Amino acid sequence: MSAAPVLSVRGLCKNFGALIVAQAIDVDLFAGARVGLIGPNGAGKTTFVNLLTGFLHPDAGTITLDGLSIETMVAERRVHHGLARTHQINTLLVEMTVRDNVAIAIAEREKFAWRMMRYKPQWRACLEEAQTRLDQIGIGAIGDRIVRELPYGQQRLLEIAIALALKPRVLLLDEPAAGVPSAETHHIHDVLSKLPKDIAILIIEHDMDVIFRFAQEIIVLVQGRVLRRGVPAEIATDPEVRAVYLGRTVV
Amino acid sequence: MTALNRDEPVAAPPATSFGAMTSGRSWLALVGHALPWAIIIVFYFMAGGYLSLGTQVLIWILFALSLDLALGYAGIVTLGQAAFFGLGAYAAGLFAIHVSPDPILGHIAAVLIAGLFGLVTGAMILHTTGVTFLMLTLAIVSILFEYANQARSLTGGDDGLQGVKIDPIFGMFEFNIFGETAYVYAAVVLFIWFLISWRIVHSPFGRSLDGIRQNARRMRAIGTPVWWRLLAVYTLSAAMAGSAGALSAHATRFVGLSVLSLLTSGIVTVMLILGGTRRLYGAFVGAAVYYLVQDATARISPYFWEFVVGLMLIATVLFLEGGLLDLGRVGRRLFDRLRRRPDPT
Amino acid sequence: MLSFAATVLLDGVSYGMVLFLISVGLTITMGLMRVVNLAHGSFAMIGGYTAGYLTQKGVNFYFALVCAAAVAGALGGIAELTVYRPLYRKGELSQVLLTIGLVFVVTAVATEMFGAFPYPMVFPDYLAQPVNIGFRTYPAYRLFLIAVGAVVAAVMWYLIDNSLYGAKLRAAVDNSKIARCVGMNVNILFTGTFIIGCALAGLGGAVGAQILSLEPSYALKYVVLFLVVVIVGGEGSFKGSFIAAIALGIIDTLGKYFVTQAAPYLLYAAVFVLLLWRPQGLMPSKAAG
Amino acid sequence: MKKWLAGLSAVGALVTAIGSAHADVVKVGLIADFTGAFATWGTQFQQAVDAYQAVNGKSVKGPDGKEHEIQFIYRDNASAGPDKTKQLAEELVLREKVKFLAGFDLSPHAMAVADIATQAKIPVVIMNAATASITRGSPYYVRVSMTIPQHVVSLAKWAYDNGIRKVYTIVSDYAPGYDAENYFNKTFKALGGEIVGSARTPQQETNYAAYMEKVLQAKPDALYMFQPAGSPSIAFVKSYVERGLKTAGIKLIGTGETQQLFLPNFTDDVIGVVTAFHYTETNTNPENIALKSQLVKMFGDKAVPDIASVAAWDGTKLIYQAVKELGPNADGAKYVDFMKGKKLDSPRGPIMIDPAERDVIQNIYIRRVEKRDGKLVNIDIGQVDMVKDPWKIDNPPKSN
Repeated sequence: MSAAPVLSVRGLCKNFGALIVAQAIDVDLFAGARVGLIGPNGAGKTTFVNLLTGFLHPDAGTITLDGLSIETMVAERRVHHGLARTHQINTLLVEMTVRDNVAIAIAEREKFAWRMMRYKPQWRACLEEAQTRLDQIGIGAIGDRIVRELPYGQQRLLEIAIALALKPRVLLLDEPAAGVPSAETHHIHDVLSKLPKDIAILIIEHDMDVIFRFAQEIIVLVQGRVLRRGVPAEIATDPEVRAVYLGRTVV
Repeated sequence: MTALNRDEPVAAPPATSFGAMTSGRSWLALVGHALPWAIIIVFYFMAGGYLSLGTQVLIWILFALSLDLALGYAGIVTLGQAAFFGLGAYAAGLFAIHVSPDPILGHIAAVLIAGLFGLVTGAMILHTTGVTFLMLTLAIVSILFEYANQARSLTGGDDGLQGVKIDPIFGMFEFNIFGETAYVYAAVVLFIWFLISWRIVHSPFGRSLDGIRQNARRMRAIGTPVWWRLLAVYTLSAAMAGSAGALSAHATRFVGLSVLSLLTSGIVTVMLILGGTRRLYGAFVGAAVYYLVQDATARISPYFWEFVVGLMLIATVLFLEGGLLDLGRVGRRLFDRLRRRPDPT
Repeated sequence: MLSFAATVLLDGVSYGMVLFLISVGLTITMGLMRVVNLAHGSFAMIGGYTAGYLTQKGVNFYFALVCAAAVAGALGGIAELTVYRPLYRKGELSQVLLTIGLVFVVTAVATEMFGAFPYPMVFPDYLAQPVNIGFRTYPAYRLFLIAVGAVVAAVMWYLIDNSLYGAKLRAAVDNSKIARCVGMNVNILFTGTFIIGCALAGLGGAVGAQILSLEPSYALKYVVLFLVVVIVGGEGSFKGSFIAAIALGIIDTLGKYFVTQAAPYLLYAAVFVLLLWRPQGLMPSKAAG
Repeated sequence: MKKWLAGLSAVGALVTAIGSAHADVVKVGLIADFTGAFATWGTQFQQAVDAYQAVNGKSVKGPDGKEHEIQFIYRDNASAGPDKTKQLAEELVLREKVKFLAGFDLSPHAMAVADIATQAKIPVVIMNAATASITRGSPYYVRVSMTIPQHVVSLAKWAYDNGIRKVYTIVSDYAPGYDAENYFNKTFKALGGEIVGSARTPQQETNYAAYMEKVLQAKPDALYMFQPAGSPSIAFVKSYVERGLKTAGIKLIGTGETQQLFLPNFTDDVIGVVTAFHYTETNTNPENIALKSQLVKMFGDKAVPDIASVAAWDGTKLIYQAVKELGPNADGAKYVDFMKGKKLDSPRGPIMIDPAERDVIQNIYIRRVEKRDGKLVNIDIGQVDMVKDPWKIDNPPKSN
């Protein structure tokens, strides 16, 4: 594991009026890291992801991606620097086919999505790559389906497929299995376990089993503050964390 | 995977599923492409005294087509399209009077000016959305209208721009009252813009626009510079509208204040919606039908056409979102449903 | 000089009151239902024609006003139930188009029924005459406008701030989803509010008939004015629209007074700048913000 | 409603209808607004033409002794732009093979057909379009309506002769308004009067409070208005009374605002307003009686003749006489030559077509609005004989 973190966050702060959603958060993600981010509802997990990806702008703090400070960068630029995410609630191009959804992402990645002329070969390449990526996560069969008509579980997978298609170095997964019938969650977990080893991954998840199986390090977020961080074993046994999950407020 | 492959009936793919039209696999698609142009050509020989009416339709088709790019594909809900049409018209007219009577040069100038205006205004307002954006476009077109009304020395105010003289195209084909030149000229320009639009909407750029319309947040998440893309298409659409304006200025050798009116924006939107957005040919059907209905109903009773257009609009929004070009599919679905219904015995 | 200032103020406020009366319904429905209702002016026009027709038939003026509000409200209710309902889920475009369609239809019908000419409205004589207000004589009619506007504003104010209905309304405007979740019957709230809005518009159209004169093109002619009030005031912001309307009235009057060579695009230019500066209007309701 | 539905069936027929020109049919294409904001013009034109044809028959005996039918073909400008006018005119000329064009309520519409008229040699009988310069646009224009300066100059003269010295002018902010302002001020100053203030109001203005205040402070003898007929002029008069200008003794003078057609929409406030106009509906010329009775007979008591009816009546008469003289197939220029210098008994009184300018020369009547047996009417209180368009006098044709 290389010494310098791919993504390092220092003193990240954000509040909406009186409501504090991020309070001096420090996080380091190293290449290949698997970090779980847990915490009760409203702890600011998704907000944290939004801050990292630029859908929100922090009041204070720095975000460094490969030594490049990106906190002032707009969301779309950050993506091109290797920071990808999935959404807690499916955010897809529902009128398009599954394959087009991925292909467009690839086109953006390859920086020719602005082309109006002379694009045929590249686009064909995009479609082919898109197909292979769909195959990899086992939904190659539905490449021609319109997203709107897909069951929720498959849409969740598509979210991941798109994020991966961006060839990120850091991937932020916002509750990848949220809203999926438990009978189907194992497919998503299969996919998670097969994610490329070199990518640094931050995953938000409520299902503790998943987290403890998947993550090497766990960060517990409460009211926008890092309450604890450590290897799953410690976290599992930490009384304060338990307290939080039993719903008692932490002083 | 079985659990995930809960199969559901695959409905007819909407217009935005690409490859549907690009690969003209079915002969039907080919006919679909040939038909409109065939009609345009045939009309030239059949029209007689109605040729200039035909020219008007062609111009409005182009105008509606420009709106289809911005509104249909990129989902930019604007009421300000008339600003570009009018600007193009006045630019072409004034160019002919003050600079050079050459139609081609004038046309190019008009396109550039309209495009530039689109670029500037777009850059100012494209970060807003919804009603605010609507009002801003509305304000822009109103400002232009009022200005044109006041600046009589330049525009002739509500008397319109008089004394526009246009040289023959290539020094050969002159604009006369029989309007052959104007018709062919309009048809050719329309065809060029159509090819460009066709190319664009099926390009990666076009697809990203379609993506932005469906879910701008998703597009940002895959690294699309949304604002820039919108600005680009807005500018393009403006240039196209300007081209349509230039056509009308050249075809009638006159520019009336009405080209800048809010109503003009309204009418072109009605045409597009009537015909159907995101199909390019929707503009063709919409403009033609609109003109037919107006021409026919207006002769029956005062206000009848207003009444009918109103009803058509309501009906389209409520029952026929795909526009007239969608009738086929709607009909088919209806038919299927009827057939499926178990007979009541 | 003072008397001049007072006059301009009176003129401006009375004009602003008309705008307010008509727009207040629009601002609430737009804030509440997120419907770009370009047809709102039609309901004002319907009210105007109703009152005009009745007063010409010699019906008591105030009763005519009540009828105007009633008719406009009733038709509004019908429209809400039939054509507006499906709109709530659709985008701005559909809303704009359908409501414009509505305007066309109403315009056509109005012309068939009342002709293309402006439609006269008979006011009681004591309103038609100028009255002495100390420093000068002033049209009683405009004082009447101010009175009506003030009363309506006061009532609305009370309703929205202190009544259960108001509470629900504010809740729903701020977040209709949540309002639904907490089991509030939003549909009834919507219909009711829409009816009230249209009724007020009808009233405004009737009393304002002398400033915004009645003709079939009414709806299309003034819709921009109403929208400006709403957007500038901030969608769903009752106070905002009140301020916007009055301000608009005064500015308009001052403009006419000092810039006699009328430059109509100043209004639009102002709106343009303001919306770039505050895209959500002067007083955005929480939902809009 | 019913007639609309009935009409629907006719649509198909109309769309596919193909006009074929018979030898002995003289087609006249009449273009005007039948729908939209200016719809009344079209209807008034058409009713007057029908009335004339009902009285004088649908055909004229030409020099060849044959009866030639005069067939009017109506086209609706739908209150759209002049580009629409142009397109309709082309359609009429090329498709319907019309011999004359007529109608044109708005100046821009009339101007838009100049090329066509000249290229196709089609006489254009302008039945309203009042911008002075129009008739210079093509040698085929013949105007039977009026020009704004005709009215305004006469009014200014009358005002001065009747002891008015200080006038405030408020005109509507569009071309005719500028002509009006310009000619009134010029004439009135030349006579020695004083213009104490001028204002221009937006075309669709209906809230005149502020303007009236300024007038009140300027304390003129009279207020001259030029406002579009309909809501603006009605609101204007209302505001004039409300603001106490009337009680302050400021006379209100104008031109076309108080036509009989609009008076019912006014309240009694309008009584006493003095206007200068080329047609007083209550006059007793035999032609006027004929027109009025015929209109009432055909279209009911509600039918009121106005300048549109009168111009259409005279225009039709002019065309009838031309065909009577030259037959159905004469050259356009010949028809125009015939019309030059022609004198007609019009419902408005005697008129003449200026041989040089092809523009109408007519009496201008000074009228005051009064209430006679419960109805508001214009009563003549004076007249200026045979006024030639002053603009033409100020701008002699350039010899080229």
